[in-house]
Amino acid sequence: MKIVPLILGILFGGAVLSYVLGKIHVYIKIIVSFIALLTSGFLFLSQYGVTDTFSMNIAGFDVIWRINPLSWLFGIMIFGFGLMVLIYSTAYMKGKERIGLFCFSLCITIASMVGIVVSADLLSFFFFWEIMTWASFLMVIYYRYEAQKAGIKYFVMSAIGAYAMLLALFMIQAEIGSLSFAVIAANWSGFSIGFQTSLILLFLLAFGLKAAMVPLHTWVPDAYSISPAPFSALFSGVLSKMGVFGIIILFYVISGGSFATQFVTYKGVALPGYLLAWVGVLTALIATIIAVVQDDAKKLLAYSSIGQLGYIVMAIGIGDSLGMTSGLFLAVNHTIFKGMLFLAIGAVFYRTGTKKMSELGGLITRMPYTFFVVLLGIITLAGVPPLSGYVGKWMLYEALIQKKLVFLAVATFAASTIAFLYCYRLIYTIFLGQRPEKFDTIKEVPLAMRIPMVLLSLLTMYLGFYPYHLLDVIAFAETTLFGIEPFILKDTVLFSQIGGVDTITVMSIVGVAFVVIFIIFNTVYKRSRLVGLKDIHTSGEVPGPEINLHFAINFYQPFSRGVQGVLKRSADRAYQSIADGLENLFDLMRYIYTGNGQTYAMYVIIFLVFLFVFGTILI
Amino acid sequence: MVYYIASLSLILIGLYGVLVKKNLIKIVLSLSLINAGIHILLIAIGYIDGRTAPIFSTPELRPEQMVDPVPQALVLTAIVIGLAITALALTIVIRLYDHHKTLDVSKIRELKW
Amino acid sequence: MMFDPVLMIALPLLAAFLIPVINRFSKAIPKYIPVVVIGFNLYESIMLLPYSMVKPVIVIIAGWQPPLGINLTIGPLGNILALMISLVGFVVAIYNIKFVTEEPTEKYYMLFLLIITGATGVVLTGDLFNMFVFLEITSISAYALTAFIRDRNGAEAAFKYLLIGGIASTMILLGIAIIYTYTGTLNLADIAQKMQYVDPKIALAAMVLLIVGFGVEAELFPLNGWAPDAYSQAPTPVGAVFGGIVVKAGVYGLARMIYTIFNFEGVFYFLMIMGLITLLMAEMSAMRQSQIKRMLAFSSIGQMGLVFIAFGLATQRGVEGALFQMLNHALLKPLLFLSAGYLVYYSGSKNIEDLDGMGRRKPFLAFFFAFGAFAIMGLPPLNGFWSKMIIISETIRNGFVIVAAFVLAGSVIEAVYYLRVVGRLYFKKHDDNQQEKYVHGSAIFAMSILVILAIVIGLYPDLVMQYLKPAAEELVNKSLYIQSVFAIN
Amino acid sequence: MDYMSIIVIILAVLLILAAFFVIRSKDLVAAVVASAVVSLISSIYFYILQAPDVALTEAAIGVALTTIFFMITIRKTRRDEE
Amino acid sequence: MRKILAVFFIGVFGYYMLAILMDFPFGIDHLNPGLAGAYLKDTVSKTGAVNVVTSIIVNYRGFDTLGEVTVLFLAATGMSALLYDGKTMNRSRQNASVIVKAGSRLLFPLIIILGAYVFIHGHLTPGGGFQGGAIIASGFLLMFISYRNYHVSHRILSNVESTAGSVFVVLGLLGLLYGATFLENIMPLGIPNKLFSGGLIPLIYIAVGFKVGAELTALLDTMLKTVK
Repeated sequence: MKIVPLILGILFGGAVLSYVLGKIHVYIKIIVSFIALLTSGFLFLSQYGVTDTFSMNIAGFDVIWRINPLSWLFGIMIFGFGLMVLIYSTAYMKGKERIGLFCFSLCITIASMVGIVVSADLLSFFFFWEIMTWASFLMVIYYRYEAQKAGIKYFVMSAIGAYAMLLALFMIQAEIGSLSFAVIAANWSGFSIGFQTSLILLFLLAFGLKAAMVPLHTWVPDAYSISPAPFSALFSGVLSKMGVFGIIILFYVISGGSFATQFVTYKGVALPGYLLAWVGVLTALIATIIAVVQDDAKKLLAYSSIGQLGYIVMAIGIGDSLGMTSGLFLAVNHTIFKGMLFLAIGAVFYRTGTKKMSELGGLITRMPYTFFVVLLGIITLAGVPPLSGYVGKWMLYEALIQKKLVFLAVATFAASTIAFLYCYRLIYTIFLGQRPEKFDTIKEVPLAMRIPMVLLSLLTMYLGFYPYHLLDVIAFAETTLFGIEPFILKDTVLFSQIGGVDTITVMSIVGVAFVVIFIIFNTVYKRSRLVGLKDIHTSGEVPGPEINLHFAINFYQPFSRGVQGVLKRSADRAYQSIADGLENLFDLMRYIYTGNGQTYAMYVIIFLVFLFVFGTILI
Repeated sequence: MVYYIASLSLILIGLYGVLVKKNLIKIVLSLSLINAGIHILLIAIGYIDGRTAPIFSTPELRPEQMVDPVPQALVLTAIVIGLAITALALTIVIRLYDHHKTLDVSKIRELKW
Repeated sequence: MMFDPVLMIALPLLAAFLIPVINRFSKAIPKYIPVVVIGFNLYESIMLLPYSMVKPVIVIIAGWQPPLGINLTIGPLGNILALMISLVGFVVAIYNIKFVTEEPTEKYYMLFLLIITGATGVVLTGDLFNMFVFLEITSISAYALTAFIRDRNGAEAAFKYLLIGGIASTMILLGIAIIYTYTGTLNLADIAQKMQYVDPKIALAAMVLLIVGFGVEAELFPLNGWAPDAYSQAPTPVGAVFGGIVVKAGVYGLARMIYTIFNFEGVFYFLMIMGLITLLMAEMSAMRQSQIKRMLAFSSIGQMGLVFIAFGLATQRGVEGALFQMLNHALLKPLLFLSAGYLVYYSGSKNIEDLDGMGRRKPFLAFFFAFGAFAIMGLPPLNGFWSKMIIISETIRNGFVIVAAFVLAGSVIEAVYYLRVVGRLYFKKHDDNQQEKYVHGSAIFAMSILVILAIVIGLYPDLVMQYLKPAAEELVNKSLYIQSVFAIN
Repeated sequence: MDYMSIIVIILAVLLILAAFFVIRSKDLVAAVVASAVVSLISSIYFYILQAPDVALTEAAIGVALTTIFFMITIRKTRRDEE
Repeated sequence: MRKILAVFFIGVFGYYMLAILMDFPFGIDHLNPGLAGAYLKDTVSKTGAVNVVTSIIVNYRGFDTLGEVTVLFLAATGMSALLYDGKTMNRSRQNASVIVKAGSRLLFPLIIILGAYVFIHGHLTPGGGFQGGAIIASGFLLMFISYRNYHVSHRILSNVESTAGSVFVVLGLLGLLYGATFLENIMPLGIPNKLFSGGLIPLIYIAVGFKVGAELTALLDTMLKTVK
């Protein structure tokens, strides 16, 4: 028995089995899902460095599955995070309706993502890609009534992306007669530049959609915010990484890394990569700005995800050893901290029933665990020491500086800085400040929800102090797959061409400083006074019942005013108007069916004569 | 040759009726005109100058003296099929008239677009 | 155990003839007769598969060798289509048992049996005129069934159908006349053999007439004006039969003419272009339909457009894809129609707007509909995926990237309008003040068969691909077909 | 030009005229009668063309039955063409 | 507008058809490559029928005829289904004059006998099941016209229809039973030009005659009886 089909079989079979058996009792469902996930996860884990290729012919297409170091890296991300989400949802979804559907689509999504990473040919890649799309679609529409618009938007955009990929992959097949990555990589440099460009564009349309590249990101905020919290975490944590994975596949696997020789290069970066990097940084900038003005916590996190994915995409676009390493590291990192944040916000929602930050506040005393998780999450997000975000950011800046990509570096820096704003907004409006009275009695979330959050927090700390295991795996993937010179590691010191950093030292110093300051603030300077919600200054305005003057309303008002111009031109609205226009155009077409039988008969005769005439001309 | 022209004229006149006449019964009549035209055409195709009908009514008749029997068989079948279509069409016309109180085809277009 | 394949036509005819007599004794028995008889057809066509795959089964009728008498030529293609037809017929027959209450029911069952017999005859026969006769059986019963619910719109739809169908049948007859004139034979293989000596100008005329004639049943673009009306006004199971059976017979006729009888290279390009236009027009028209069955009709036309595109490729794999798509369509469109039938029945309205909240009130039906919609969109791991893959890959392989791009654009449109309906079913709130009506077990059973088959084929497409290969070969390699018919001489 | 072909030509003219009449006539009954004439002439044609079987069929079905069907239909609907 | 379009396209169509027909001279012998020669040569010796058209219809292309009968059956079924109203209607017409009544009384048996003669002698003389059936139906038509309340039991008609149709199929199946093919002749051919010749042909034609007669009568009756 080959190991890869076994893993996929367990996963998909487990999903179906849990759905079917789950009809008996809800626990059976959860247990079956756990068993499936754990067994296949351990099987997967054991495949590090093993290349076990499985191939078969199905409906005349060759299908190849294998696990290589890159897929191992992504697979472990999927399994680990999937497990966390599953644990979390046992508590989160308890007593909710349609748990069967939830569990099923969660498992199918995880399984299909594993399928994507183990695929070594484009057809099975596409196959699992589509399964992932519909499985996640089922999740987006979980809250049926509100979710219709978001769901359809997600599905249709995904379909457009997927069909673009389909077109590209069959164009490749028509050219070289195979869909296997290896064969494509061997033949890629033989393609003409125009052909390559069209392939890249088509693939980027597909992957960019999932990786939420501007301007393909419009489905993200709606879909992320409307799906159940565990699934939002999965969406942002790993599902979006599939887009990143696809971009890596496109840029470094199926193209055989030949862009540098095929295209013009700028400062050592091939043109497609350079453009991709700009798209990435623009994504980061725009999304970050929009994130700042969001009031819905999940939407904020969604935009923040878009922004973070922008960095990752940029890093991959730059794509030498530092860039790739930082990209992959940031990807893992993003999975962890965005997972933490989504789960934590989900926990808040679980207890308070609202995602609106303006309705929350002062939860720090009621939900301390959650507060700490969010705190660690935003620290990682901001990329400041002592947590793992710092390492990724450091490598990213190093890569930019080393390539002397000044503008990119400046833009990245700007985006990172603006990101502080929404980080602060997130933690402040929810956990600090005054607490509305109705939340005075809420409790911390159940254990099953705390465990994954805490585990992820511990992981981000660990990676911050000691990123070398992860970097080893990344380096292994890079050397075996892309033939990129691995990034230099010496003991606990990271080296680039312009400098190095000893993570343990940096992290320890900053960590100790953090703890010290924390203690000082909580003991020596504890002079703050709790203020009631109603006890606020209204600056001359008479507070009426219609004006809710909670501090979190118009939180960054000056900033919002400043970026209003940007926000007005939404890509979403542009798509909507294009879609409406097209629909009206299509609607005209059906007027050909006039309803008069004689007209139809006339069509028949016209068609007949047309055939006669053209046939005679052609003979 | 006359037969060809006659049958073709029937077909074309019938087609004109189907495409232009608004009355439902006229349309059905036109359809049966087309059919009649095709039947004449088929029989004319099977005809061979100076030969007799394909019936060996007397033993002296030789196969070489007979016209092609196959088109005749086909036309027989086709006539019956034509009758069936006509009958059904007329039934539907009666039904349509019951509901719409008109025989104008251009006024019976509730199903459209 | 295999019986003489001619029973696949003779038995249903006998049963149809006997139904009025049986009806005198018991009103209940006629409902089950189609199930039994078509079940026999299903059995027989499955049993035939191993034989026909090796070498076409030639069934002599009345003891005369092929060019002389009529014979059934059951090649892989005919057998697969017969299997498809009897499968759909069987499922719909089961569905009928409880669903059809419109008097006179025994007449309904007679017409239903005959429509299936006619289609089976079209795909099995090896004689051009016989094909015409069976096509007429199919279409005349289709006209009658369209108007079976004797309401305003049913009669209107039936008249339109009859008008266009009548013109089509005269065109076929004219084409047969021309073919007989110049080849002196009516056997398909014999015609195919002799056609090469015929002046291309005349062959073209015959082909054009036959394309138009079969194109009407096959829903080729400008000839498909009847389809939306007939689909939407006929009783629901009949809509399923139109999509699953009648159209297939038309497409078979068209393919047989183009591939086997005539040899014009250009017609394949033409077919592809017409297929593309058919697809796009249908998908665009389906976009804003307000009636669910009408929307499904346009979707059916669109699927046929895809089939035409694949047939237009004229390659082995392209034809395989076309046949696979036909098979999938034959499974899924009935599923959609049958579930839509009950949805319409429960909501009491044909409009999509009135289906709000059916997902909660009728979970099974809504599931079946959603399943069919997703499968027909081509989502893996369901069966629609593979046929779409094959067709698109083959289209691009032959250099028609633009065509493939348009097909995919059409698919996006398809996804949009199907999702709208599914969205209505699941996402809209509806006050549950209607009294609950029971969904009949037989209907659920019938639809489950289709769902299971769709999943099985989706997971293991080679199950059918192995049979589609020789079937496609039969079309692409016409000398094979001709030889096999005359080999018994 | 023998005797027969003159008859044939005259019949052809009649046939076409009758067909025109079918199309042009405002009175449906007259149109149906004209169509019966078409059938009758084609039946004669069949006889001339050595197809007695077909002639008999056309006479019985085309001339008699089809006409009756049309007549009944006209009775049940309306006689004039709107 | 519609007229101009129609005339234009029909004109082009007619031109093409005429061009094709011009290639095929009228009345020449073209039997050699086709089936017709074979049919003419072998019919008498192999089927026992002297009317080649009948032998083609019933024997060589008997399957077509089965289909044809089915089509007629379908038309009858379809019509009665479409005109079904749940209740039987009486024909609301005046009686015809006495002369017509007497005449039709007189003619009716003769017409029936003529019809029977035509279908029984289908293999010998022109005519056959369809013609005979149509003649019988016209006999009934005469009665319908003359007598206001002339009643033919629908039950009997449909029983005849069903039985005759089944007999056709069963006669075909007999061939299978005897180890031959469907619709194959399993009876002695007899001496050509005698009534009892042609094997199954007369039997099938009798069945067809009954069936067509019953069907057409039923068609007429249904149409006459419907509302209005």
